[in-house]
Amino acid sequence: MTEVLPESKSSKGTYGGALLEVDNLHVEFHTRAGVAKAVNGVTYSVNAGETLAVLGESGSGKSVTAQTIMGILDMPPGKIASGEIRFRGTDLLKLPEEERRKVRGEGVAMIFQDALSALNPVFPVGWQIAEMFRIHRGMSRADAKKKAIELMDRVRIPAAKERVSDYPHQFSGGMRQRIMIAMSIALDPEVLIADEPTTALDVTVQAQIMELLAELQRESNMGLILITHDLGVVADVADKIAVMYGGRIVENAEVHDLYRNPAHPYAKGLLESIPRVDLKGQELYAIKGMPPNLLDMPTGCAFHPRCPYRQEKCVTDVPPLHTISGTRGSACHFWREVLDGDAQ
Amino acid sequence: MGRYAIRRLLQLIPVLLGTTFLINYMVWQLPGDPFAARCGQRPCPDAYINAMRAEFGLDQPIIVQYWHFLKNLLTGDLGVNFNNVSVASQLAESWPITVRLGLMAVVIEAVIGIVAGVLSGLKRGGFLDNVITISTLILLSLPVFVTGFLLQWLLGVQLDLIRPTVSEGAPFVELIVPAFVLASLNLAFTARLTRTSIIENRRSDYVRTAIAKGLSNRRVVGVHLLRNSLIPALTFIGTEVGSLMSGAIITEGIYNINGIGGLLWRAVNDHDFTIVVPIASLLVLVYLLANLLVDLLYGVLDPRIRYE
Amino acid sequence: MSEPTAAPASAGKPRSLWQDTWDILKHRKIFWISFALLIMFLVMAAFPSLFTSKSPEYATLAKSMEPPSSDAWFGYDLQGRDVFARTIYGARTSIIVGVLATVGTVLLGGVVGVIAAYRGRWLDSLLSRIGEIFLGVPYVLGAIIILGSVAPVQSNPGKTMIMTVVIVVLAVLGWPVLARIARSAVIQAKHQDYVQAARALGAGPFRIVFKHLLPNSLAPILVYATITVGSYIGAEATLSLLGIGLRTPVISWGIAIADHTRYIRTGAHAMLFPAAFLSLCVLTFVMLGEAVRDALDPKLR
Amino acid sequence: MATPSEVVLEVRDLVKHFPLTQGILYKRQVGAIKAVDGVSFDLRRGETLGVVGESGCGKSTLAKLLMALERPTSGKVLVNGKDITTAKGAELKHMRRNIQMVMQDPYTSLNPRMTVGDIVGEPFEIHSEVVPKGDRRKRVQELLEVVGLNPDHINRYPHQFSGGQRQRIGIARGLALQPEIIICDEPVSALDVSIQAQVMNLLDGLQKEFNLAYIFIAHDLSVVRHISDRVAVMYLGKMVEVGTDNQIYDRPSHPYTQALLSAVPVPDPEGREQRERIILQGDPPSPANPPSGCRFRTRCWKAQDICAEQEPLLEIRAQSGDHPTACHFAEASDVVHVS
Amino acid sequence: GGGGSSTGGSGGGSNPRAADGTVFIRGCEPQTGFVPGNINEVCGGTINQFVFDQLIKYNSDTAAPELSQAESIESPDNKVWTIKLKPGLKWSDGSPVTAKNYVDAWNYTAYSPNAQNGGWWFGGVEGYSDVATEDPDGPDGPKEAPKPKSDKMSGLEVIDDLTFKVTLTAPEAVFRTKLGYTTFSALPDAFFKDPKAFVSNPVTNGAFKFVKWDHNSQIVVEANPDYAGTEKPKVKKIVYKMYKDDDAAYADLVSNNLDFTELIPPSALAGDKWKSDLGDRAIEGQQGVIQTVTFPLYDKEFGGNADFRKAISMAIDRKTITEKIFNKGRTPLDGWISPLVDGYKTPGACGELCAYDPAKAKEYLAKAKAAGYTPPKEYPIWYNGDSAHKEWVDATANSINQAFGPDAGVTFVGKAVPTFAEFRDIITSHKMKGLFRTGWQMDYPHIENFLNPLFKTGAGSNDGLFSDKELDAKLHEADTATDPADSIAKYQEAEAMLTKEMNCIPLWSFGLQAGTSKWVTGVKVTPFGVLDPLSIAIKEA
Ligand SMILES: Nc1ncnc2c1ncn2[C@@H]1O[C@H](COP(=O)(O)OP(=O)(O)OP(=O)(O)O)[C@@H](O)[C@H]1O
Ligand SMILES: Nc1ncnc2c1ncn2[C@@H]1O[C@H](COP(=O)(O)OP(=O)(O)OP(=O)(O)O)[C@@H](O)[C@H]1O
Ligand SMILES: [Mg+2]
Ligand SMILES: [Mg+2]
Repeated sequence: MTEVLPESKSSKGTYGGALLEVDNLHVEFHTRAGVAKAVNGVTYSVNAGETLAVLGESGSGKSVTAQTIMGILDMPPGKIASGEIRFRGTDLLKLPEEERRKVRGEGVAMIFQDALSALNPVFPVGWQIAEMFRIHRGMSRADAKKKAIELMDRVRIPAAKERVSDYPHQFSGGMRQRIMIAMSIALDPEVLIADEPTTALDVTVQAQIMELLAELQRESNMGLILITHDLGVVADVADKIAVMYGGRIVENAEVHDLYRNPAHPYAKGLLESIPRVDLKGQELYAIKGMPPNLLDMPTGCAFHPRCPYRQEKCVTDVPPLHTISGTRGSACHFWREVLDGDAQ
Repeated sequence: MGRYAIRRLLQLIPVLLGTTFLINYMVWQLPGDPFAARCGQRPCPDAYINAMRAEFGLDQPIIVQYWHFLKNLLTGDLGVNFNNVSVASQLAESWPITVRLGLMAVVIEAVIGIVAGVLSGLKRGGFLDNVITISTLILLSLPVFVTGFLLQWLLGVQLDLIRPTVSEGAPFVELIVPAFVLASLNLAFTARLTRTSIIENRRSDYVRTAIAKGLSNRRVVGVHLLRNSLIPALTFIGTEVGSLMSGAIITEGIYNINGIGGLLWRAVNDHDFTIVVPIASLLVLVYLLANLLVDLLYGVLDPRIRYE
Repeated sequence: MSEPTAAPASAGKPRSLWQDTWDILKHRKIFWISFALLIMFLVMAAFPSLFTSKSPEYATLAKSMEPPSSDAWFGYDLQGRDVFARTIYGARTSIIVGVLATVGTVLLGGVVGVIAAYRGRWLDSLLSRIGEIFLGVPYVLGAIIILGSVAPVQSNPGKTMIMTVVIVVLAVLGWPVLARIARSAVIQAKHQDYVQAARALGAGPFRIVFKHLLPNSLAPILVYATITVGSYIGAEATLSLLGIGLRTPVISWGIAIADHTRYIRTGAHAMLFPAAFLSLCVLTFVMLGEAVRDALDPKLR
Repeated sequence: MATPSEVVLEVRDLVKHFPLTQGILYKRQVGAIKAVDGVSFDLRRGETLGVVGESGCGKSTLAKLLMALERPTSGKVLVNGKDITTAKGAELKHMRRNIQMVMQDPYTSLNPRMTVGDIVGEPFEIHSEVVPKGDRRKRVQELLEVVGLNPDHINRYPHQFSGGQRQRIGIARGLALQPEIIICDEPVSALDVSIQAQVMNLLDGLQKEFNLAYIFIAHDLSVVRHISDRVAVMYLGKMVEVGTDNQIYDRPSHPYTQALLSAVPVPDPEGREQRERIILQGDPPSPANPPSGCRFRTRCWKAQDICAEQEPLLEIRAQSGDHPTACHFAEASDVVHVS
Repeated sequence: GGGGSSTGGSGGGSNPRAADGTVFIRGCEPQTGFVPGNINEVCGGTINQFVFDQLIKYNSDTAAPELSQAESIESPDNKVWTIKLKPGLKWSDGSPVTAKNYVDAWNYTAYSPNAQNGGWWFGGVEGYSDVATEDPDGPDGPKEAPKPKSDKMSGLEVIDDLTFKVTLTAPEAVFRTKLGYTTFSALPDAFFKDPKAFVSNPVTNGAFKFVKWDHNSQIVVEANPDYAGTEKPKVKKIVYKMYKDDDAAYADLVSNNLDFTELIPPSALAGDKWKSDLGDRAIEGQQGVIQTVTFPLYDKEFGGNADFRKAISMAIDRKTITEKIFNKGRTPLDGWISPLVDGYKTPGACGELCAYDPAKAKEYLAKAKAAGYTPPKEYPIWYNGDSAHKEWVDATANSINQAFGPDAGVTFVGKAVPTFAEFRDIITSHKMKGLFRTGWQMDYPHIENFLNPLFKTGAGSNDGLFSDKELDAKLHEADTATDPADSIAKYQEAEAMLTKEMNCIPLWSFGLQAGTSKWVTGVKVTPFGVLDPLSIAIKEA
């Protein structure tokens, strides 16, 4: 990293603009059945110390975007059709592999949903954490191990010293996720991407993990991209929200704005699907229909087949991301109507 | 793990008894009198045949013979073969050579097979993959004696790079080519098994994690991917250790190596069962131990596999 | 709630795993290439006279080891027989031995492996140990013993008898490896939830094994089996060389190779052509196996 | 709806210990994982019992015991009065027509090499007397329609469906034999909210239509609340609190229930800073070696000496009010309102 | 010579053998060790010849018997033989070679409880029946052989230290010639002290003495400094290196790791490759070995009748087979005798019956059928699969099939019995169903050795159970004839009588193909096909 971004080290944490920006990213998968357009122009950014929550239906391209940022997309079948991913202003996609590698772990790190399969089952967890220090910092085995123990302490693994040499399967789900976190924050990355870090965990553990992440973020002022579909968690921790549908960002908003009054029918539908105590015994609201087929995207707005606000225009024209105010935006032709809450 | 090893070792006993008895039994079923043929075109004198039969207890029922065999085995006495040469000393001479050859073959098979498998798995469908597939399959389909003979002439006689045969004591360097020949059959299996598991594991989450950690490609493949992909190849190699030891008959012949394979082959041809049975038992034992070792290695390679 | 999400599939007649596999295979080049080769070999095995009008037995010793010419495309062998004709006629035995021995191995090993994995506990241990006994007996010794006691030469066994015994020997000595592979594949499949689900429905062991376990453990078995065909054809040659395998009057690639390896310096053609056919045949089976395995993988659908 | 008092499932003192063995020749038992340790409850026709609890507390094991997929160490499971745990062969097969299960994981519980038609039709093949051969296909298509899947997709493979759709396939399979009881083992935890809502609506609708009884296992408390008539809270193989949804959610009296409820994130960013939350320390103890007395005491802020000495029974206590709870210091308190 | 230290390799002019005077020759593992009377196979026989001298030896060029340890061997009537030893002969332990050593050795070998497999060689000596008893019901029967009356043959008598007398039961013209055979060696007193130890560590009296035996690997002998023979060893040490595979030995020979082999494998013989590989290092010659095939006369179905057997003989194209399969390494036979021995004559006794003539063959076949013999559909020619017979057997079968034509109603097929042991077992138990490979390696160079053991009624190697009273009578006449020339003539007459039944078909006699490394010179091969150890010398560098 030092060669490419000589100023970055010294100015760590004080970078002026957005730390990480995804700009009009297009990713497609070339499969036997055809070209699946998984990401169709995603744009979002995160600043130091900020939490961006990425919401969206299963299959809407959240993980693919994150993988593209990390450079761990399977290529082939994946292909980055266009777009930029700027980290501290430098386009990562144009960097040579060797430089890119240095950004991983130090600049941007990632936590995966399923910690059991994301941790290598055949190496001790301590070894896996220490590897970060040994490879990136050239530390000796012993020093790296010491650092690993420190980190495990920091993510509050009880008896870290005794457990460094244990293997992933010997830990509970929550502890594994904490180890995953320890590994990803080892080099104090400036941006941390957490892809559904708590989906596999139960609420009590989830609370522990989210608490931990918030604390780490406070300590090191890192930017956090949190991918999840737990609206409760989002409400708890996010600063900004990006809602994705069919490979696009359909709504950008501050957390309070979104929950108070969503500006896109999909986001609205999502919020309404949450079971609520006052509605017990009644049917839950559910967005009709099914997620779009990536091989054969609906024309116009991808959401139009399921949308209560649909009109002719939606079938033909792709709605741009209308700026509503400041950072707020909605990719709906009828965002005003949505905000006002009257479907037609 | 220790407990597991002990239990498996104890299980070895019935298997070993079963196998040796089976071998004992079957070997005596073979047609042909071992002493009738010892006088060339001429029939041997009855006196000679009688004396030999009595000496080796061939006139007793199989169970009794097996009992004697066991008793002698337990007292560490393997007796002499039909040529009156101590079986133990023959084993002592050939065994180390066979072990050396077999282990080298295992190493060659493992190293080349795994490297080839990794390369072709990583470049699935590519040119390298096809080259590796086709060349390992050709090696597989060519019988050992063809490969052995060709290499001997090419490298040994024509190019004069190696000694055509292995000299007394079978030094390490001279065994390289024979070990390769011995390993060549199994290379295809090892390579293909490795290839399949590499292809499977390459997309796994922990490999992604390793890339996301900012590790170099070489480290991702060489450390994280490889270790997880070794088990199928290892299992196969484990089951083949036995046949590498005993199946060296032809290779040993071609390169004139004084090993167990040749000893066994000659003994079988001479119907010299005094030596067939101990060798076969030894091979079974080695095979079983190798299997046990592989099973235990699983536990080392993959800590999720635990034996209590 | 009924928009199709993926490529439309007709709701016509019921489909099965095998039909779908076939549909996928239909679109794969590699499958058709290997399939065409396989058909060629099979036709060669069934109707060798379509390929050559010469007799594989007729020997003109005077032409011994003559190199390929327009008269004899592959030249003559040591006995002065037409190598081309012998290679063509050899396909039958070699393929029958390779394929049947593999089938035997797969059946025997598959059944034992599945039972061991499915029943587990002591039966698993017992079957695994029995397998070890068979693997532990040195191959050649086992071959000699079985060949010697099942088809002793004094009984002057005929062609079919010899072939049968060789097939049996290969299968009997080879099944434990397959049993191991099948066992571990089945054990893996056994712990999947869908097996539990089937049990919850009241499915019996038969159904669980055939509908759920086997289709999902087929891939490694297939990979191993297709390579095994090749190694068995080669092993047959080795047994022939040692004088305990197939022998005249049987014609096979293995015999041709075994008979002429030693003459490679004066007349490589007598060995190389059968060897080339053998390699091509092995390649065919492996490619076919690979294609079928890919097609069986539901993820690729 | 039939008479709500008709009990279709009775569970009595159900215990499942997975033995931990050791030994070289003869394995002797050196301990046990106490996955389920004395659970009793009744389930009435048309009723939904929600079961919540931390991961690993024995929920799935309980479900498997009810399905006779595991043999209990002791205890009884009476389905319509007959004990399923001792049933065998044809009898068991017959009993299974009345009790079915929807598996936890929609990705692994469907055979990847069977078409949807085969998967949903499998119950008919096993219980061939239910539907004559010729009608089966039609029946399968009807089932797919019932669960909201396109009947034309009958020839597709599981991986061609989204998680929600897969879960519906599992439900369709469970419904095929028209059982009286369906055990849902976390049927929605792998799904996102919009799909989760679809599945829950479906389950609700089916219950109304066929008067089914559900056991609904989940760890998402808001989901459980939405669907359940009664809720049981489990901790380390034991039930620690049972009550109607309102009793549990509005007046939880067991500290564990309280912690669980407080940990549920509320999908409302307003006032998140002020929210009070009980974050439990540490991990649950190993079920192989549970703490003496009250199993929750190691993580409980109310724990006193008596908790280690005496095991609290699941009973109605003075302070807890109207529903049974297993805590010496039970005290109803409104922790947080789960929406 | 220069003291090159590298073994093998073909580079450099310095001769690595010169340094320590050691040569390496091809060998194989002996079955029974070094006791001469117990040796009956090539591997042991060859090395034994290096370390033991007999009374006579055979000239390595002409095969003529010459005196070796004997100073004279005389008999007035071919019945009582007086044998005088040369003085000053020594055992390797320093003791002198005496007449007693011979008599003791012969008695020991003949005494049946000692179970020496060469014992029968003394069957003609007076008193043999007293020392050797037979098992009344054969080795498989439950009864055991009775203990012999005596352990000394009355026909052997020590006259003085260097003289002993042998009395035979009947005159035997070839007795003198036989004495070069290994079994007639002497044994030192040391042997009788510990016969077991002697097996692998013998006290010897030949040009070389025993050094060590690494089983399955090598036997080392070194020149005997006290050797009394006229010709002395020219090398210091001979390593008898055991090979499992002829090709391996040959590869070593070509690359000069091995100094001598008498077995050039078919792969090298083909296309005369060996000659181009070896150049002037190739050695060609003849050896006293013939190849035949024999009919099981005890089997009605496969024994056939004389015409059938003759038809087969005439259907074998010996010339083409020896050219194509053996690359002229064998010479077609027209009689039953090796060309190397006393009594061989051309043209041979077999005459036109051994000449390839498909037309005549068919004629004879028709005659055979007319006489009521229907050959089986498939007629095997058996051989042992563990050595290189397949090629010629197949070629022979093909030749017969083609000569007989497609509608002969019988097809000949080569069939292998896996091992020699099994093969012999089937032969000796008389269960052969078809022609079978037989061959004869002479024990001593005399026509008698090719007839008596093979064709006399009940003779040891009469594997087809052939029996012809007239022939027996003629052979007896020849055996007892006192005049050697007369005896030979009678044997020849007997040989001619074999054409009548054609129970055994002569095929070809063995040539000799051997080769040396570039380090040695002067190498001669005996008529028995083995190295003459005294001839081999290391080249001056
Ligand atoms: N290797 C691949 N080949 C083909 N299509 C792929 C591949 N990987 C992902 N996709 C497709 O890309 C789309 C986006 O997937 P992605 O994993 O980003 O979804 P997601 O928003 O993270 O969903 P979830 O919430 O379920 O994790 C999906 O429809 C998926 O099918
Ligand atoms: N077959 C088994 N052998 C041994 N222990 C088992 C077995 N099955 C389950 N267990 C143990 O029993 C305990 C309860 O497991 P169970 O699967 O019932 O938990 P759960 O409540 O369903 O958890 P989750 O929410 O993660 O699904 C766990 O500690 C588990 O490790
Ligand atoms: Mg995702
Ligand atoms: Mg569970």
